[in-house]
Amino acid sequence: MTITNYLVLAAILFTIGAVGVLVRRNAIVVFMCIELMLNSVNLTLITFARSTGTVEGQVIALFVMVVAAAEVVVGLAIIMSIYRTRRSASVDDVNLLKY
Amino acid sequence: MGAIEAPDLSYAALAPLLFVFGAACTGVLVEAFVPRAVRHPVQVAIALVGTIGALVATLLLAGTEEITAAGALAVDGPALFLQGTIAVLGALSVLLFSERALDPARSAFVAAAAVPAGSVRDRELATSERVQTEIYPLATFAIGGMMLFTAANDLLIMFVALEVLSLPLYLLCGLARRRRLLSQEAAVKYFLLGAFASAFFLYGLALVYGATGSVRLSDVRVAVVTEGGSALMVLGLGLLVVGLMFKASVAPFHSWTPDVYQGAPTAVTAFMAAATKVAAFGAVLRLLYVAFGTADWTWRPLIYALAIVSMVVGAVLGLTQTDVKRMLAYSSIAHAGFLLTGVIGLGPDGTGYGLAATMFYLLAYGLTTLGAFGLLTLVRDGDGEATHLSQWAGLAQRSPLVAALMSFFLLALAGIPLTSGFTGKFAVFRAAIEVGAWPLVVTALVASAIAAFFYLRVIVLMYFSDPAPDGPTVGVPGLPTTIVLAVTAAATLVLGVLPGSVLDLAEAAAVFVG
Amino acid sequence: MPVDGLLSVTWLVIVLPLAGAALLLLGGRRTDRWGHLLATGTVVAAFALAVACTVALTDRAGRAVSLDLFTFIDTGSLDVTAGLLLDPLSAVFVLLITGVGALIHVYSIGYMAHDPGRRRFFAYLNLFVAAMLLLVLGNSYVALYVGWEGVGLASYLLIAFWHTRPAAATAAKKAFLMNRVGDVGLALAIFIMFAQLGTTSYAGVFGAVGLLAGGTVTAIGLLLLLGACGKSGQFPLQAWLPDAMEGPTPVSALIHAATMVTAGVYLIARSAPLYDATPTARTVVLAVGAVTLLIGAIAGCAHDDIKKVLAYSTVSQIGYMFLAVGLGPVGYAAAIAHLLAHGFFKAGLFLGAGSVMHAMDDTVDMRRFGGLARRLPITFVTFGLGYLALIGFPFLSGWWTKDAIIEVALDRGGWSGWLLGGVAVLGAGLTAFYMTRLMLMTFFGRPRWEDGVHPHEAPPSMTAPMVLLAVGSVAAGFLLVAVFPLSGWLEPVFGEPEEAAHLVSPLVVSIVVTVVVALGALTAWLYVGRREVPTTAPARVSPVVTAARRGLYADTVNESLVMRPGMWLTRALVWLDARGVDGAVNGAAAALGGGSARLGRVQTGFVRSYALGILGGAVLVAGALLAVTA
Amino acid sequence: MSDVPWLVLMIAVPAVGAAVVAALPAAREALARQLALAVSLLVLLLAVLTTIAFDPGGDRFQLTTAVAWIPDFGVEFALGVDGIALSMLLLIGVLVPVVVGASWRDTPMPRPGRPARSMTAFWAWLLLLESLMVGVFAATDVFLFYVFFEAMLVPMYFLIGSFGGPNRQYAAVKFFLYSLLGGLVMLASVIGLYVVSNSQLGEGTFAFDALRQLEIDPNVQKLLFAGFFLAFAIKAPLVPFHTWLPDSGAEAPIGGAVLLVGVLDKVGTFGFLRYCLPLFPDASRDLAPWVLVLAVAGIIYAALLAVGQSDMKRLVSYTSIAHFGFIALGIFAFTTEAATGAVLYMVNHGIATGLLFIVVGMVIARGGSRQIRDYGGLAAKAPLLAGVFLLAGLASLALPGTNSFVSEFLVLIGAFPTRPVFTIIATVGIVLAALYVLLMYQRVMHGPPRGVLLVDEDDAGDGETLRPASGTGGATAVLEAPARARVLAVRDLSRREIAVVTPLVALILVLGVYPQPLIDLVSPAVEATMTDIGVDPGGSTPAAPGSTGTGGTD
Repeated sequence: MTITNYLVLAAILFTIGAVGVLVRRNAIVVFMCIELMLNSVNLTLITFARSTGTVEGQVIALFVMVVAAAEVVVGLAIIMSIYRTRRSASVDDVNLLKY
Repeated sequence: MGAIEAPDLSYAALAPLLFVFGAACTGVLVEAFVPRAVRHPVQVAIALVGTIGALVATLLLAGTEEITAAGALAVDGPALFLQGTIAVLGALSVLLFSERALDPARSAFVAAAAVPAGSVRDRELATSERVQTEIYPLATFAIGGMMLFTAANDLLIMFVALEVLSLPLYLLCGLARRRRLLSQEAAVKYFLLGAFASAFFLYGLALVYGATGSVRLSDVRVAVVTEGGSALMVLGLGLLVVGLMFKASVAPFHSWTPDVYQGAPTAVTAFMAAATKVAAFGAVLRLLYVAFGTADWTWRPLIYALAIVSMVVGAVLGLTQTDVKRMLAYSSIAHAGFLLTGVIGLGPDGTGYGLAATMFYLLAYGLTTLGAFGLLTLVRDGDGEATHLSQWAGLAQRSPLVAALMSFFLLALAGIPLTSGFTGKFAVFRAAIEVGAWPLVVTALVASAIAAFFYLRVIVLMYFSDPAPDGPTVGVPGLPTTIVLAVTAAATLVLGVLPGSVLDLAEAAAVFVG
Repeated sequence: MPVDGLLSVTWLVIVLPLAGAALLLLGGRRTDRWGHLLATGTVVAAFALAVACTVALTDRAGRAVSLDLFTFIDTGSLDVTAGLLLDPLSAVFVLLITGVGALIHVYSIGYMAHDPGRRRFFAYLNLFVAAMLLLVLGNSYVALYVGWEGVGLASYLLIAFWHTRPAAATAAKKAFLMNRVGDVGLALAIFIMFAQLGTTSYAGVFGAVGLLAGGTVTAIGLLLLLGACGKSGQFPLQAWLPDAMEGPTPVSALIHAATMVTAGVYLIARSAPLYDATPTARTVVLAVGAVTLLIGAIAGCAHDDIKKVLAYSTVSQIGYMFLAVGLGPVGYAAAIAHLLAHGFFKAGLFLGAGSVMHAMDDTVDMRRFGGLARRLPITFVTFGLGYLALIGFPFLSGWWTKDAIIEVALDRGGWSGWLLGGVAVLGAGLTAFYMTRLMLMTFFGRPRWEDGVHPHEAPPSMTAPMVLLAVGSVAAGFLLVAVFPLSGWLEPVFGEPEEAAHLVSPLVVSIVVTVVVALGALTAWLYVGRREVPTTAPARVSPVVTAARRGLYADTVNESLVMRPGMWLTRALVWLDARGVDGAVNGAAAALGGGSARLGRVQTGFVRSYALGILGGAVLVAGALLAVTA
Repeated sequence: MSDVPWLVLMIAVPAVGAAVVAALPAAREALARQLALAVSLLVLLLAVLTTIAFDPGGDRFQLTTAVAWIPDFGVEFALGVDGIALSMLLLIGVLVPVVVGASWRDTPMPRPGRPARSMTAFWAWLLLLESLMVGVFAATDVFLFYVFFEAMLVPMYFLIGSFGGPNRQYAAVKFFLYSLLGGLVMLASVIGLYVVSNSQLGEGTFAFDALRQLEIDPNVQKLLFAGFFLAFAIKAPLVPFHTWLPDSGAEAPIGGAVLLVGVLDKVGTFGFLRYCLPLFPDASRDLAPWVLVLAVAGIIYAALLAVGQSDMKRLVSYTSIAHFGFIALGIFAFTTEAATGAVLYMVNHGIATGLLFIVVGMVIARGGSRQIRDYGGLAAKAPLLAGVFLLAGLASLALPGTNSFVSEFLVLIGAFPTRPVFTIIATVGIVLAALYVLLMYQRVMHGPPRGVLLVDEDDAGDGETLRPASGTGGATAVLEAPARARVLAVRDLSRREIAVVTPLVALILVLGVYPQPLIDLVSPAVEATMTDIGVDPGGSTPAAPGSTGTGGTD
């Protein structure tokens, strides 16, 4: 398997994530799609680390995971608070602010 | 097995960062151990010490040019200048946060964010004197992230800094005491879109890494010179730019700006509008000038286009806004466009006036917009700030001073001479024309003429129309807000009338290392 | 040649009446009591001074003094000096203006005795005299232009003197505007002189006429003529003069009969060196004179308003003068002579008319007069003499001067000579007709007065000037032609009058003319003298009469060709400016606003659409960059 | 004497005055206006002293002051005047006190159910405006000029916006945005100029004298010229950039209108002469025909529009547009005579139209309406008012003997040799000028009494009802006519009003009879400008072969 396959796979995953953000309503799911995008990037990084024969890629991947984890904490907190108020996690319900 | 040598850290050069992050961590500890009664003053004190200390440090460091932390951080002119700017804006924002005289409940921030909005508990908390103090460490972390952002000499650090500055902001946006639904909505939107955008940034990082085998800006430059811009790298650059432009709220990545600016607590909006822009543009400048400065053919057309789109969108959409906060949000989009005009002004091989001009503009705009938003917190009605335009009618008769101050800030934003706004515009336009981008400048000027209309509309309302009988009241600000307004107004005036010294400073600082 | 003694203060002639005017206008009510006396005094003094200066002028080589007073405008290569030129020509006019002016001032003392605005009236009158003097005394075309517009202003003020009457106000405006049209011509002529010769002074221009291309001179000549037509109520700008009769009668006498309206003649006579160089322009002058002569005479025949008749008569008489000056050197002297004679008898006639109106409670409709000879003996006699002088009764001034013009016209020879001569003779006949008609309707026949009118002779202050003018009307022609030939006096200006070989002997001419005049008078008698004059103008009349009554449709033409289109154009432009130009501005603003509102709809408030926007932007950016690199 | 910084004083004094007046409590209106009068008179004195200190034969720019301001941009706070600028300073010095006098009794337009507002702010803005106007003419640094140019908008904006007529908001915003747009486009050119100087002289500068030395590529010149031109064409309004003026002129309080049309708009024509011609000679020469088309079109077009106006203040504004056409014609005809005429025109128009506006304001103050149709027959009751009205009108139709004649005559006779066709068309304009002036005069002053000033016999007697409009906004309020009425209740000029108009009347007549001193003051500067664009400053040479003319000798 050449590295291209991995890159393409990662790209596909990234796209799936991005599209997911666009099509899914539930905030949690949207957020998960974003996580998917991040992880596809991780895959890309690992692949490049391999191809370029450097370690940064892998290190960065670790960083990304940590950051992602932090993001989860903050994100879920926010989503929870609004869910409590509105009894709904649909991102389409939050559009008081517009135009 | 050779011994692992620890990376050299020149603590002196990192002093500003250390101050702020130190303050932030201390803040967290304070939350844990200091009794609630005294937390507020303590937290404010710590935050101020951190930011002001950072400011002092940057001033002392002026002139240093070194790469440290194993090349991950560059402490150079631009970094220090922008860090100083952020420190100033941060300190002022902290002061705005700490205002306790205006809101009857003595704080603009929700007492307990976890309590569902509108619930019984929420209602009783809303009127209670209990105040939120986590905001200070959060804000301090954000400030630290921003300062790190401008000094990041390495895409990874840039990413980390991006997150460090974003995450606290997401939270801060949701902490308004009044109109909590809007506030929470702002937080959700900002968070989801911010995370989305940072994913793009990250993917761009990955691609650049793949193309050059490194995320160090200097290495990237070398690679660009040797291999020229490969498709992979250019794609990476593009995605990096997208991530940064999102933070800088440049159209077409601006869509979150109006909503978030309107929903967030005004003090936080002020902080975001002023400081975040500085940080984001700091990163943009460093990325484009240091990493891709030798391959400007790749990004110049892109930035050119983005500048025009941003200016036009900001100016035109601002015309029909009826909410002052939202209007200022669009104005900030337009200003992002003007700033990009300065970014264009990078001359051949690193010369050119663009860097200095943009940095000056950032300082000037940051202070002015901070003042403008700060002023919004004074005009209030039954439930919090009165930000609808109609409520501002005839304000000049209610409170001449506020009206005059607001007019002054608006004229500065419109770029009328003798205000900092004009000096800044002049600087960036000059930079752009020097590299022959006069069509861009003409567009910018027309855009600012259009934008002038909605600034003017507020002035017309305040002065030339009659106040509504049940109009808002103008609160008497406490010391903190007063200081903020005084400082920002004075700065706006001084930078307009006698900008010489600051311009010198910017020009002296306008050299990147690495 | 140094100017010393009396002549060096010639400027006083102008300054005296001007000072009078200023004093009366600024002095306000304080001067109400004695203002009119002061005004009259200044003019009389000016007359005395003028006489003295003229006398001093006679024993002076070249009979001319040019007096540079101060630098008016000096920039670049343009240097206009405010200066005066007193030479035989201007001297003659100065005497006429101050002389007749003085008499009419005296007359007005009585005429305006009961008018609340008497002070204002005298101030304007003085202002006019000053401006008119400047017009004739200036030594450059610019100075002339200044006076030219000055008299225009004075005329405006005086026509509109009774400004609460809409008719008066309108007439004044009309007069000023039609004059302005002429002024454009005059101004352009001056511009050409400067552009071509770099000077506007008489000396400079006349000295360099030779350098000008033929076309240029013709252009100048025609433009000057346009100016002259405006001022002198000549075709095609004659329509304002009859309306100008809305002004007080002394004004009609002084400005619209004796002096101002003859300024055109002065201008052309003064510009003789130019016209000598352009036969074309001169021919046009001839034509204008001939046409106007007839228009005036014809229109005069049909009007019942005594002042309007006299006004048309003035138009026609000035036509004679234009005809004369149009004939060139041979005609100049004749023209000036007729001008002076006309100044006397026409002023006399107007004053007479004024006296009649004074007696008839300001009625001007001759159909309501009749049989006044017995009630107003002095007026009748003086008026009669003026009348005889005008129609050219043998050995009265009109006879001398008008016959001279007719002779010169005939002497031109060729078909044009016969034509012009014929026109002139015909004009004489018509003049006799309408003047006789006027005399008969006014002084003879059965009284047709409105009830409650008790005619009474005017006070001496009014009759005295009339008498003097009557004397002038009788004697002037004889003196000017036979005793002190004017041609001789004017020689320094117009050069040696060559002794024309008469094609038709003067005797024959005057016999023919006299016969024609007699016929005209007889016809008039047949019409109005023999039978009863209806007190209202008959409605059913021949088209000719209708045309004549309407001044040969001059107003109609002006209105349909200029006024109405102008008004339409104005309305159209106002609309265009509001809707078009300003509309574009406001439209652009509105478009921006609309676009803003529409664009704002994109900001739907849905996170996912925002995300779409970001993704789209990212794709665009990536695509663009790839395009750049690839 | 010339080492005193006169110009700095002329800027500082009114600025300080403005600050002091602004600091006064709203209640102290009387004190405020007395202060305003005192300060403006002091400025007049300064202007006179400046003129005495100025030596017409001396250097081009005199009484210069130069202090480094923003060294990074090479900006200097550089002041200095040539004859042209000085004449404008004199005009300012004369007009402002007159305006103060004319606005003495003005009050802000009353708003239903609200207490009358204080005029203190009006006086403060007025003084600030004066200071900035002085600055804009005295600046010899293009950047400084630009700063004043834009800053000037603010006080005028507030003068119109808070003290104007019923439609003041629209007018104020339109005025501000229109001028701002022009100014911003000019800013592009200003920066461009700076960049050029930077590349040619090594270091960027805005000093007028330095910039004049630049050798700019013709195409670049055209671009830069366009930027400046647009700004000035909007300021001085040339058709078709004029539509803001009628609105502003009509809605502004009389005082504001006088300064707006009398001085502010002159910045445009001044700019043509001071900046467009010397800095971009080639572009000026190439584009002159197009400018002249605008100018001459404006003369006719605006005059016809003036004829069609029913609102006196709009009418006067349109006449000004026509006059600006004459000024532009004089400037772009490129002869010394015409340019001198144009400069004189700038001064004379300020005086004549200023007077016209003031008199119209006095009429409006009596009748409370701007509509011509609401008046009639005033001359019978108010002869002085009518007389001054007529004189102002005659001055604006350039009747010989009034100051305007000299300037209009110079413009036309000077433009004729180089631009005969344009001049001929322009000359037709003088007929239209007579038409619009006399139409307005006849309708307002002549004819039988009618209109809003007719009141019933019995209440005509006492003084106060004689001024139905007393206490209506800057003489701009609209008042509906009393129903049945019989006698004309109008007062002739009061002492104050006489004092206000007298200086202008005197100037009109004096400058009309003896303009040479003014000409001597400005012609050196004009000749210098002509030299800049490569025209023989000696004036046009006679066209007729062999004609020597009489240039300056006879």
